[in-house]
Amino acid sequence: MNLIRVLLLMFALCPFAAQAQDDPFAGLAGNYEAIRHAVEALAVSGNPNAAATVAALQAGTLFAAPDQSLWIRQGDTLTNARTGVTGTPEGDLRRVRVNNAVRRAIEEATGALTLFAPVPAKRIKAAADLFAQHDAAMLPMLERALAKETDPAVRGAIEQAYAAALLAAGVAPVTDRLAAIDVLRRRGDLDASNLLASLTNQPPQVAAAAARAVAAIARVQRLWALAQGVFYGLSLGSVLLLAAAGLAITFGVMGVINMAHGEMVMLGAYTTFLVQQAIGAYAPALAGAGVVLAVPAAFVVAGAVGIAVERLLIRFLYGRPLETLLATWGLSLALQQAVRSIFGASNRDVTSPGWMSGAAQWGGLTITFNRLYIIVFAALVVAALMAVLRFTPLGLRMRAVTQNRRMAAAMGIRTPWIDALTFGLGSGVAGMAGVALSQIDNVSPNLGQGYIIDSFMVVVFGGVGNLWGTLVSALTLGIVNKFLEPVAGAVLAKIFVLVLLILFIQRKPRGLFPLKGRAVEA
Amino acid sequence: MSRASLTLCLTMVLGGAALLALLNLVVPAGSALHVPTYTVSLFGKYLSYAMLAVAVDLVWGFAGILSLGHAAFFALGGYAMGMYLMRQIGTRGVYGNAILPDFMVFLNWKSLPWYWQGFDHPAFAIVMVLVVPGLLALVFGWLAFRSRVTGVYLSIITQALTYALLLAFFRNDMGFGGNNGLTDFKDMFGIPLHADATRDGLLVATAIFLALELLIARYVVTSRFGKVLIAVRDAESRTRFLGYRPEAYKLFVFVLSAVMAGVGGALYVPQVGIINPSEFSPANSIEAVIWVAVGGRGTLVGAVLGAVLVNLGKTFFTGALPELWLFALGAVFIMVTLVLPGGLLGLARRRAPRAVPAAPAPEPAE
Amino acid sequence: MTDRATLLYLDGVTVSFDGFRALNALSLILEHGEMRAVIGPNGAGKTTMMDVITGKTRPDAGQVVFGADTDLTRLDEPDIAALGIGRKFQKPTVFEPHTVWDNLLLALAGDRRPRFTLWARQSAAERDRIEAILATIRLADHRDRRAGDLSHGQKQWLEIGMLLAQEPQLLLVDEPVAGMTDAETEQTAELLREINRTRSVVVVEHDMAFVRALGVKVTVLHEGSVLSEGSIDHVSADPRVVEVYLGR
Amino acid sequence: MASFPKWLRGAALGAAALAAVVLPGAARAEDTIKIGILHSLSGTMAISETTLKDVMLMLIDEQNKKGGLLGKKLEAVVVDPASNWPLFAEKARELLTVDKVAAVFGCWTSVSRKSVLPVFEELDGILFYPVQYEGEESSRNVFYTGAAPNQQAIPAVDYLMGEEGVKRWVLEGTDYVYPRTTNKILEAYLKSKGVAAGDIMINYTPFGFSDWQNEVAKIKKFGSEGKKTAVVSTINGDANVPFYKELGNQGIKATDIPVVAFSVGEEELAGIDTKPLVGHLAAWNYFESIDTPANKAFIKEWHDFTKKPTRTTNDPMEAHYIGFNMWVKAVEKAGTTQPDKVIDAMIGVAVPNLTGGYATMMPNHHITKPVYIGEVQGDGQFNVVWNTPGTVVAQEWSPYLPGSRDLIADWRKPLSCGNFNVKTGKCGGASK
Repeated sequence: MNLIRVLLLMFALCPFAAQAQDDPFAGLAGNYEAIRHAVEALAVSGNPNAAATVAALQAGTLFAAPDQSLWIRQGDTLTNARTGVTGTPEGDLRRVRVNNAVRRAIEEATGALTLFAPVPAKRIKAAADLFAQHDAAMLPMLERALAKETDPAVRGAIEQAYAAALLAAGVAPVTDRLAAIDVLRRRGDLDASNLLASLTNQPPQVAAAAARAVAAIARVQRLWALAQGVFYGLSLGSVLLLAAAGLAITFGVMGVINMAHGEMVMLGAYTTFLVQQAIGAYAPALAGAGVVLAVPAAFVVAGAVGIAVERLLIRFLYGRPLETLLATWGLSLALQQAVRSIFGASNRDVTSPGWMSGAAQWGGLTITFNRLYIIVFAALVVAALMAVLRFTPLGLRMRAVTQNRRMAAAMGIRTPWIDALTFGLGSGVAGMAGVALSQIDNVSPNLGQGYIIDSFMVVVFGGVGNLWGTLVSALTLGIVNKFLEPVAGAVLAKIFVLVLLILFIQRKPRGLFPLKGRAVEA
Repeated sequence: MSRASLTLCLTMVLGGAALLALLNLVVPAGSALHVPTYTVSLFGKYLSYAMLAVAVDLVWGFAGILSLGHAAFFALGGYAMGMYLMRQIGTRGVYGNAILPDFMVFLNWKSLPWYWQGFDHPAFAIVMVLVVPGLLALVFGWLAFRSRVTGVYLSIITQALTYALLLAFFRNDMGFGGNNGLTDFKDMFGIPLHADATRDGLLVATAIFLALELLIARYVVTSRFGKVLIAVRDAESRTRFLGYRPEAYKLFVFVLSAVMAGVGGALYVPQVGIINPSEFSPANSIEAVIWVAVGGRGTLVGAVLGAVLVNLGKTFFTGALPELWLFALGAVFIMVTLVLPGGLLGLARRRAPRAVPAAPAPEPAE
Repeated sequence: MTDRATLLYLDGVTVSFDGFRALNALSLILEHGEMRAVIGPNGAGKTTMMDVITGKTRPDAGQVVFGADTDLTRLDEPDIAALGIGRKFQKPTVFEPHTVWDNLLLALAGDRRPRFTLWARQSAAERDRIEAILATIRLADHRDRRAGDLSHGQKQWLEIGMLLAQEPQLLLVDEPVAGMTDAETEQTAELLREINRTRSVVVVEHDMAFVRALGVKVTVLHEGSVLSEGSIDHVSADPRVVEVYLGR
Repeated sequence: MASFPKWLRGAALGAAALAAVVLPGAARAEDTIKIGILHSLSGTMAISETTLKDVMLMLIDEQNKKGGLLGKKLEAVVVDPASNWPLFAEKARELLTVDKVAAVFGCWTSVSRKSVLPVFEELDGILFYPVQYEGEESSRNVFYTGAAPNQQAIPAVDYLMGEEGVKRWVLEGTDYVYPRTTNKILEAYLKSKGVAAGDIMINYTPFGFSDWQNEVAKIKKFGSEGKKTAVVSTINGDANVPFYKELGNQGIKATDIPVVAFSVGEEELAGIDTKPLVGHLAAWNYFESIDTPANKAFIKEWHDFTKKPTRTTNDPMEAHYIGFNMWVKAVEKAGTTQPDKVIDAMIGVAVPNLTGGYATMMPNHHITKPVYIGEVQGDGQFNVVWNTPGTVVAQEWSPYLPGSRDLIADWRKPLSCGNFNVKTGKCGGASK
């Protein structure tokens, strides 16, 4: 309920808070236009019930009766917005609707005032809002804020807002304006340059300075754009990597063409959904950790399915990769339809936890958290996989079996069991990929279909049986794709990438990092 | 593939088609023997699928090339035919524009793109039906076989090929009607498409082309060329040391098969009345492969059998038990590969040893 | 560079697979009509040598000259086969689904291009040739059997027969008697001598008895280069050879 | 030789399957009126179309409870075109010739409609098409109960101009015919309203597009240039979830750059966490949240029928509700289910819609619809913030497209023409 605090604070500060209008509430029963003005009026009316009313309006608990009286609903009790006394209106109530314009009005009213909120983060946010508004009327408030502000970060933000407002006002002495332009140039983002570019009828030297600043900002922005592209590429690459990592095991190491790989990913995504439902039902406190808990769950589920598939289907088809391809394709069809019958055809809602939504602004770079975490996650998964293959007994046996099955068997390794585990591992990894994908894509029966071809491309491009290759190729494809997109458009970019891949495989049929010696061969 | 089963297959295809056409045309609608036009165009569709299946079998069964992109050639042939049919609509389109197809009018294209030129001439269209798929196969195959891309790798890049085409044809800027594709055809070679007689004619024509395809395919695989091809399939490097150039053999048969698929597509389009990018979807190609597997790989006749049976199944399931269709199809995939690698024909004559890794080896012609 | 009598001339041929040197500056000269036995422990580079000669593997250094002045390192398998170099693999590889007859038919010297084979009809000459070979390799009664159904030894012979059908100037034979009965081994030695009357032969073998039975010049390979060369008695007397064979 | 058993097997299988294909029609009794339901139950479109199959079953069931139609019971014939366009045509032909259905309710995508259109015209069937579409079509055999662009897109744009004061426009769509046409219309409309070409950005992405980083960044940049900006989204089905997620993550709030979508309804929102999307808009002719007795009743019935108290309702469902009731009324009026008579009887039929008004079948075979603008709420529902005062008549031929400017459709005799050119006074399109 900091809105209330804010409003009260404001009454203390605003010099123009004194003259209240006749009935600031009146507009609330009218159209959006009227409501918007009412909100602005209320903010400065000093009416004790204003805060509660605006809060109710924002929360959608404000109702209007046919007789224009306004009521705030809390549970079953109705309170008259004007008088603050509870009662029962005659005639049926209609909710007072809010649209974006009104929301903006509310935000601005509150936004301006949080400038004095105790929490620095809030003050910075407020300053940012004011920067966006760059409204000359705010200058006095900004001056007051600057005067009492101590936190350097917040100070910076407020200075920028002040500079913006000052330039917009267009009355300050030239030297101040030049200083302001300098502040904006140092801010150096699009908003700043747009603001500078929009300056009109300025004295020549100011205009010149503004122009120089705009140019400077443009230069910086170009570099940032490059960096941004790389980030996009990495994040796409990491998604591809996750989708392909499991395949790098099943296809790369075992040489099994698992067309149902995508469905393993899909199962992982649905597991995430189930875990989330379970948490919602039994341990709402853990809601934020749902995704984390889903990772092992998805690994186990997909892994188990994988082992089952290997035992029941694939082991009968070793040495017949093309038949395996067909059988697993059939499996993928069945799995899709099964999920469709169980969960229904429509998408499932997997909510991203708070810590995974939103973005960080780093200079001109927008880094969305979910993407960032997925990049990290992909890195971890691949690292873990490599560790397993290299350092664990299981990994040792796997490599032994894949390098020389008969010899391995002779050494007393139970090759069938290793096969099952290897396939399980690959599928499990696919499941974990599903958890990540559930954060950025549809959780629907078709989820897997969208990634299967790309995954195979990644593995083949990287060189079968070589995790490093998979890593490099995934990231390369991601970045190439993202840098082509702006130039060629999304579709053509993808087509180009595919064609390039086809041509590349002609050149190097064994991929970027071909496996030396006995490679996987059909 | 034995001569007996071939002749049997040919008689069944040609005779069956003729019979259906007759029952549809001659027998009055009331009678129990009457075959509804629906069934006629249904079987017309099956037979054009069968042409695709035989084309797939030719490369997979005899050259060991598992193409997961063969539907692309089918679709290209279909588009070539569709473009011709589109131009035939002329002023009967909703906008009555004599030159531009409807979709170009309302996306206000000003003039016909160059690659649509000439498609108003049937002869040109027919040539394109053969040339376009053939050319693509030639270029793709030349690149792939020359650099010895084989087995799974080949399968995967063929899939990438058809996927790329799928994306490309979805683009409206390509000028092929985007997702809507080409449809609302009026007539073909001046004959109205919607007349029953036309449908019967198309069915019979498809049957005849399928028979031709079978005969050509059979000649190829039983010739010395075919023997080399099978040798390449089972021991490619050995044939090299004998002085053969496997790439040349693969390329020839790949192009031939692509052209056959193209013709199938061209016959398919007028019978189903639409061609659109989803024909390029990898799933279609894989489904075509399973038709072959069901009938029996490397038997040509089996391809026809498989195509017809699987599609009958599809028609039946999607009508009677919609929810079960994908389960059924999935089961077919798994069962065929697991328990009858020889396909139905393999079941019919237990010649192929269960263990042969490549596939049931086709028996030589007697 | 090479005199008239020389058929095959390897000079300083080096092949290495990431780090490991399979062939190390190997030099070897083979006369017209000569039969040469190549022996050596595992990994001595015997098979790699054959790969180089038949164009399967490109050497990193050195040259391989066939006949007067054809540099084999520039050609690929089919070209080299066409030049008249036939190869028999360690593991017999025949075309399993085809009959013995068809196997030989495909091996017969002649036009290899699709445009020919597509229309080719079996000529009387071809038939006689095949009959002759069938007699030589003692498979006349098996002509209509699937090659896949033949016994191991029979497959070995069929493959040799296919080599003959190619009418090569030079035969490379890799472990022809591996897994053969003594009787078969004896017959095989006989067969090779017979072949050697008209063509040059290089035999790679482990089986000393067999090599001795052939009674020809022997080249001992070790770690990718020639260790010793000469008659079987000479090389088996050579201390280095003894060291290599027994010292391990 | 061995081919004999195969011959038997082949023949047997063939016969069996053939029977399976042909018989269902012959087998059914004739004392019912059959209604075909042609919606994909598998494949990519199942996500949207399955619901429509269910709602049709509900409506038919309900009608039978009321005693059927013309004294006969109604019988639903459900087939699955499996999101496969040629299969749509095949199934349509099956419904009309084998099952002899009186009317077909079906299709979602434009391509499926285009695929079946010739079949319905050839066999003179009746199709009710319940989804908003690009217009530019009017067939004698099709009744379009979904919105034409002017019944959805244009009012939405008007709202944004008026209420939100939007000056700059991003037209973001999936690359297929509906977005292409709608955006062409909107572009022309905006320009006619004096919007500069520089203030319109049109962008297309493929089906199922999932990595929106670049696109959203582009939108952000385009919107950061001072003027109030909005996105008009014709993004299709599956691509929406990742799009909105990316919007939320890149911090684009509805108060900064509102997105108004034409293909996002309650069904789609069910798959998204809507809290970051509050305030984004959708334009439809129906919202589940609309508070009328008729709608309340409909929703209750829906929940009872599906036994899922949370299952949402959406605009195409209402379209089927209206279409079905219109057909029933027309059949009663004509006293027969004979297509020709019903088609003539349809025009002018008016039935109540679920939002408290009436829908009338106009001579152009499109219906009159009210237009609602809804804002996404935290609970996955829409809050209606604006609606047209009355109902809007569909412009099946858009006046904003050069090709169709002069065309009208009027299926009343004597004109009965789907593309009458008012300039040339001839039926048959824009031909000179």
